[in-house]
Amino acid sequence: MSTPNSTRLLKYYEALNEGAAQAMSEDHRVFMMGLDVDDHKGIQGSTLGLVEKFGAERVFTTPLSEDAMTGVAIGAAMAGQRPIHVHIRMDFMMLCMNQLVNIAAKSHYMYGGTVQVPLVVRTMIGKSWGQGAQHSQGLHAMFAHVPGLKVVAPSNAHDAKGLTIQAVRDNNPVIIMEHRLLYSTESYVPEKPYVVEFGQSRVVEEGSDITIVAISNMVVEAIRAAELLSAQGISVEIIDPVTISPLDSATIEKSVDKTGKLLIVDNGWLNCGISAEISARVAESEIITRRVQVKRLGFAATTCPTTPTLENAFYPSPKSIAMAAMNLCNPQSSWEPNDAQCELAYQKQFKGPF
Amino acid sequence: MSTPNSTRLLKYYEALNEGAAQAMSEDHRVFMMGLDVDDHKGIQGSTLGLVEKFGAERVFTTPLSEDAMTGVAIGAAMAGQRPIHVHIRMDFMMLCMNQLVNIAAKSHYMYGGTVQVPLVVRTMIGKSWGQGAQHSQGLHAMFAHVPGLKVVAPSNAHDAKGLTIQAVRDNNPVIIMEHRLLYSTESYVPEKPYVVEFGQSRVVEEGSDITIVAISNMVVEAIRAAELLSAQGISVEIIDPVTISPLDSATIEKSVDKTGKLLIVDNGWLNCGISAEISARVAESEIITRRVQVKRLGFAATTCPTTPTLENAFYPSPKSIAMAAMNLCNPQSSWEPNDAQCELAYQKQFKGPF
Amino acid sequence: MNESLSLNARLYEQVALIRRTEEVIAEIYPSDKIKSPVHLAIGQEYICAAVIEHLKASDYACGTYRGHGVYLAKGGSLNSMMAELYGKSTGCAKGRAGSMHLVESQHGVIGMSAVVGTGIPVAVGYALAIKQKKTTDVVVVFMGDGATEEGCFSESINFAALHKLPILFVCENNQLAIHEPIDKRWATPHITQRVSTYGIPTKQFSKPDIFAIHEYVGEQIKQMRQGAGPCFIECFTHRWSEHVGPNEDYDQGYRSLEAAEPWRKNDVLITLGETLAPALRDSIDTKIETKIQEAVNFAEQSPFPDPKELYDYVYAK
Amino acid sequence: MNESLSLNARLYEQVALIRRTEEVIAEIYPSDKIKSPVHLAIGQEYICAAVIEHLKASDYACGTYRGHGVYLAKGGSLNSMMAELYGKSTGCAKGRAGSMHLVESQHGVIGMSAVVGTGIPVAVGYALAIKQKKTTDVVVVFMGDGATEEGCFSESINFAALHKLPILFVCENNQLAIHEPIDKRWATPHITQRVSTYGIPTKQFSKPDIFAIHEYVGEQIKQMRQGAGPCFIECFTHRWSEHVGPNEDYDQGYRSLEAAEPWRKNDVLITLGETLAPALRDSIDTKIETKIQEAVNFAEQSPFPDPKELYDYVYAK
Ligand SMILES: Cc1ncc(C[n+]2csc(CCOP(=O)(O)OP(=O)(O)O)c2C)c(N)n1
Ligand SMILES: Cc1ncc(C[n+]2csc(CCOP(=O)(O)OP(=O)(O)O)c2C)c(N)n1
Ligand SMILES: [Mg+2]
Ligand SMILES: [Mg+2]
Repeated sequence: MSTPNSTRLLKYYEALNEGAAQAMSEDHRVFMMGLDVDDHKGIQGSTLGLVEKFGAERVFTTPLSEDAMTGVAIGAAMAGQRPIHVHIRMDFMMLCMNQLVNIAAKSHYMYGGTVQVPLVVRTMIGKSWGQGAQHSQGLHAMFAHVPGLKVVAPSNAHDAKGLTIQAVRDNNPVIIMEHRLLYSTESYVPEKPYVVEFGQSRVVEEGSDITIVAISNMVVEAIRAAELLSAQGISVEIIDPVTISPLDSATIEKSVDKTGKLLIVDNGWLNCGISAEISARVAESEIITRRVQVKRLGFAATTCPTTPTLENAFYPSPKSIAMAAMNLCNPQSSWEPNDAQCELAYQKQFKGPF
Repeated sequence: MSTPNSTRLLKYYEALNEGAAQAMSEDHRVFMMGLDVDDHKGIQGSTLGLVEKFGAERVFTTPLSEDAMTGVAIGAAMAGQRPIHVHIRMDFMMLCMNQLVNIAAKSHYMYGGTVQVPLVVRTMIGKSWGQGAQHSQGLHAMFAHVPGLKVVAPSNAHDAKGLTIQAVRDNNPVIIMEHRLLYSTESYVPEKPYVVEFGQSRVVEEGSDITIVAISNMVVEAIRAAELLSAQGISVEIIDPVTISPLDSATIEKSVDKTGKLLIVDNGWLNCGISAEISARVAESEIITRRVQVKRLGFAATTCPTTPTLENAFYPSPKSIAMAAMNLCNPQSSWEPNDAQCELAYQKQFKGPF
Repeated sequence: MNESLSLNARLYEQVALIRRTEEVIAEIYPSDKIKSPVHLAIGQEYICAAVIEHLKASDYACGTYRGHGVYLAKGGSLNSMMAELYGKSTGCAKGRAGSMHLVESQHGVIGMSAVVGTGIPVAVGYALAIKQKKTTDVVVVFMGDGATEEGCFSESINFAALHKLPILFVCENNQLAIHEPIDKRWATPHITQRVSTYGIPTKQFSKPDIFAIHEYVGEQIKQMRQGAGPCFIECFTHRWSEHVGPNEDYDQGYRSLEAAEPWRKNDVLITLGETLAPALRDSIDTKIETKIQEAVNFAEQSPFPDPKELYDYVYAK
Repeated sequence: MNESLSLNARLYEQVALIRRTEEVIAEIYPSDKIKSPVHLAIGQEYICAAVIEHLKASDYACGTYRGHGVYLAKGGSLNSMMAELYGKSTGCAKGRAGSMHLVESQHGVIGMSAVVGTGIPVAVGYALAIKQKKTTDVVVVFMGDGATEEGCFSESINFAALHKLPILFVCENNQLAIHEPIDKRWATPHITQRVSTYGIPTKQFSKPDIFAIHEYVGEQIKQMRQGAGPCFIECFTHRWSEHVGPNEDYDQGYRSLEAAEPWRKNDVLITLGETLAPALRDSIDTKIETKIQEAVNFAEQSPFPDPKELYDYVYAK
């Protein structure tokens, strides 16, 4: 992230928590609702202590009624409050699509600018330990498809806090897509409230041979892949879009104009995904002057299986990322990183199952 | 369509109707459910007479309960029946996302191949006469994003019938995306049951200067645009993917390898849409050997407004398609077709509001 | 709403305004000047008139795509509504909404939705905001019988009852969803009894008795302002027009004029009008005609939005 | 299920098999060999045992992510289930499902879902298919108290009642959704009363009385097979384990062991076991231990799926 002037290391879930707490402190209209936000686990720690701090009027669980509760949050937002609605898995948001797509996204426009929906939806992608088909989906593309919604995907603790605060201040519905495997990762996080602006892609690492655009926790995997590639003499530029929608593609296009090679690594399916969108923007770019080679990686075009042998093949990994990048840079190469080098970041940190 | 050996002209809604009737005649497990399928309007004629023919056990309306009714259709399909579930607008399918995405799409895989979901979902896109924000959406990209679902989009009466029959015979959940403005269009439709195979893009018109891929009713608009362009000496190849997912991109890639120019015209939003996917496939193509220029058209990145002046600007039209194509072929040209030439096909045929 | 009038006159004025407005809409409709699907509530206006008579300006009301009456009763500008139907830039949503998504935030008209049932939880959200802000405002949300079949109806009632939110749910039961009769959709007709199991006051009105509704709702809203929590009423009623469009459709075979007769004979516009002195009634009628004519003129003379405005309001600043 | 045994013995055998299987799962769990979130139903087994005892092989049952008991009671293979938990290719879903999505079509075990409530309408769909096929089969669908808050619950009950479908809805009310107590989620505790407004038979069981449940359900299912339509029962119960995972969690502060005592003291496994002759009981117990050990061995020795199989079963042929 952009040289944060802090020496305090915070975990991702702590940063989410601090962001919400500060947003609630600075604006009494902010409240938080969602299944289990007030229990002793506090959404893996990310909401822990908030009910004690702000009271049960401002931090409360809900019935298992995702559809209506989304409507309630939207209505409260229209009436001037600033709700944060929390879902422990993105998969469950399929129950909220009607309210999000047909009401939240459209109200400001459909009502001629007379209504605003300052709603924040926090949602988490699950992975590993057999979470399987219905606890693993990264469905950001569906939301990015719809004008009126904003979608952000913090890949580190610094962004987790800054995007939370920005989302609460924004006057539009914003979906924050978090990742379970990032919850225990640490970065430098300033103590004071700050925002990470929407619509600005970040160059995470500069490089000259190939551009890798990575989404959510794939940023972490891409960084590991870049290490492997660097040992092979390949210089990788890594870009984290941060905001999935509205997307800042200019930063990506500039990088691709330099490297001529683009690997997009998504934390979701490829078909009609954000990886397709990025590729399409590059194809239509007015910035890029050279011919570009493009390749996409993401979830396999299957449902997510639970068993580890299949699950490993389902996800992009530092190994598959590095090999795909190598293939773009040097199609003749038969290089394959060895398995010890490829151990995934999360394998050290995450102990499942939820 | 592929030279149908029939001299019988049928309207799109009649072809949908005949396809369903024949599918129901040939297999007693097929039944149809959905709001208003049995009333005197019969989903704009497309289900008229079916309840008389097959009885109220096999053709029935439902409560306004899209979520559960989708689950019911899925369960019946798993139990060996072959339901056709009808929605009068695609927008309302946002209420069905959980069942479609988390159950229908995943069951065959998640249950290790032991369960099948031979479900057909018919759904219509609305347009014009103030249908507005919530009666106009083409949300096929969301469904195409999810492995396990199939999505088809008949652009003419011939395909409407053949895809319906194929969808019923297919052992997977299939979403048929129809278009209100196509309902009164006619084509040659054989009387006997026949199928239009999934996963085969169709070259609607051959040409050499530019490839236009068009979705759903945009095929009609593209044909009109091609007429305008032909008068300017530009030869257009028009491709109708027919199946949105799984997409046959090879046919598109071959065409693009010939023309070097690709205009994709969708009946939906661009961001993470099928137009992005097609562009991305072209970028990663192993067939295409030359550098390609690509441009996308689709819904404006706004909510659909009701008032005609804004609505006209919201949709691609023969005029905007022709001008975008001209711009790809000849960036210097300032050609603009005159308005009389550009009258939309549907403006002659469709009398709103629903 | 003219406060110096008697209750009867005030209610009459409201019912008549809505009725006449919709009749004029139906008259204009064949001209294609109104390029918006219109769902008329002719015959049903007495419900929103009775209920909303109890609301203050700072209270909220939410209707459906059949929402002209709710909009007008809550104080929405007739000019802005008519212009909206015409797709003009002076419309309440600047031409982006049409008849199905009326809104007027200054008068507490919550934006309406054309996706059945979706307005219900949104209205509950307004009630939640009221509770959080600790004011004594209330919300009324109207819905059809069909809307109660949507899962979000049950979810919304439960949440509102659980949190004792200041909201009145009004089910306008015209026994039809488009052309589908209620017995093809409801397992039993016991909705009011069902809702009462959530521990909230409920009442069913099987006749078009505007005063009974008015009285009951008045008492309930008073208690609601003091924190009593939600309430639900079901009003049987009859839709005179086709589901969407300007005409009647008793000739279409899905319902009979005979079955409609008891309702049409007891038209509240007439029964209520008969309680007024003819002179008063005439003066109200005249005022209404003028007002509607002004609105039509306003709509006709207003400009269409400039196509360049297409991208306005996608995101709030 | 051994038909030559007495009812008490048959029910005991079922409860004991489920209990011991889950206890063994809990024992193995810390080894990380089971790479799947497990939701144990220890203490609740008597409900599915009592209900499913009435089902034929061609009938259907649908559980939830907490579905080991439903799967086993309906006749699902223990070997296949254990292998599925281990992620092995011999699992009931070939390693693609884990504990949360058990299925066994040959024995009428409808695929279970980890998205709360979604199994309810799917099960109703099976019942619709039965009605269309005109057989006398029935469906039983189990759900937690939390699931009844989802809109699809109300929608499903209405549709099943409307079409008189052969389905029994069983609400296992353990008063908890994860850690959230029911009074933070339900406006009132009157669910059984509410469901009866759909015009179907309902009954609430507030005690762990396996015979009362068994008897009532038997009568209802008999009538259901003759076209009587759906039925709903609510069984109060208690979850001994944490929501997900192998441990108990009374020390976590969100609930107390004291409140649990009445339930744990009246553990059906014990009260039912006491009605059996000790020798019979021992022989059942021994058989169960052998069966479970065999299943564990089977799971351990089975191979993992080959990564190449990843793309199998995306689409049915
Ligand atoms: C979710 C959804 N499903 C279906 C429709 C199509 N539709 C529009 S109005 C309507 C009937 C609604 O009936 P009811 O709620 O009783 O209201 P009424 O029209 O009788 O006032 C239907 C099914 C819709 N707009 N939204
Ligand atoms: C739609 C949905 N929302 C939330 C969750 C997270 N979740 C998993 S289990 C559970 C509690 C369900 O409670 P209940 O239905 O009473 O069943 P129990 O676990 O008590 O058996 C929740 C909220 C989910 N899986 N699906
Ligand atoms: Mg109605
Ligand atoms: Mg429970």
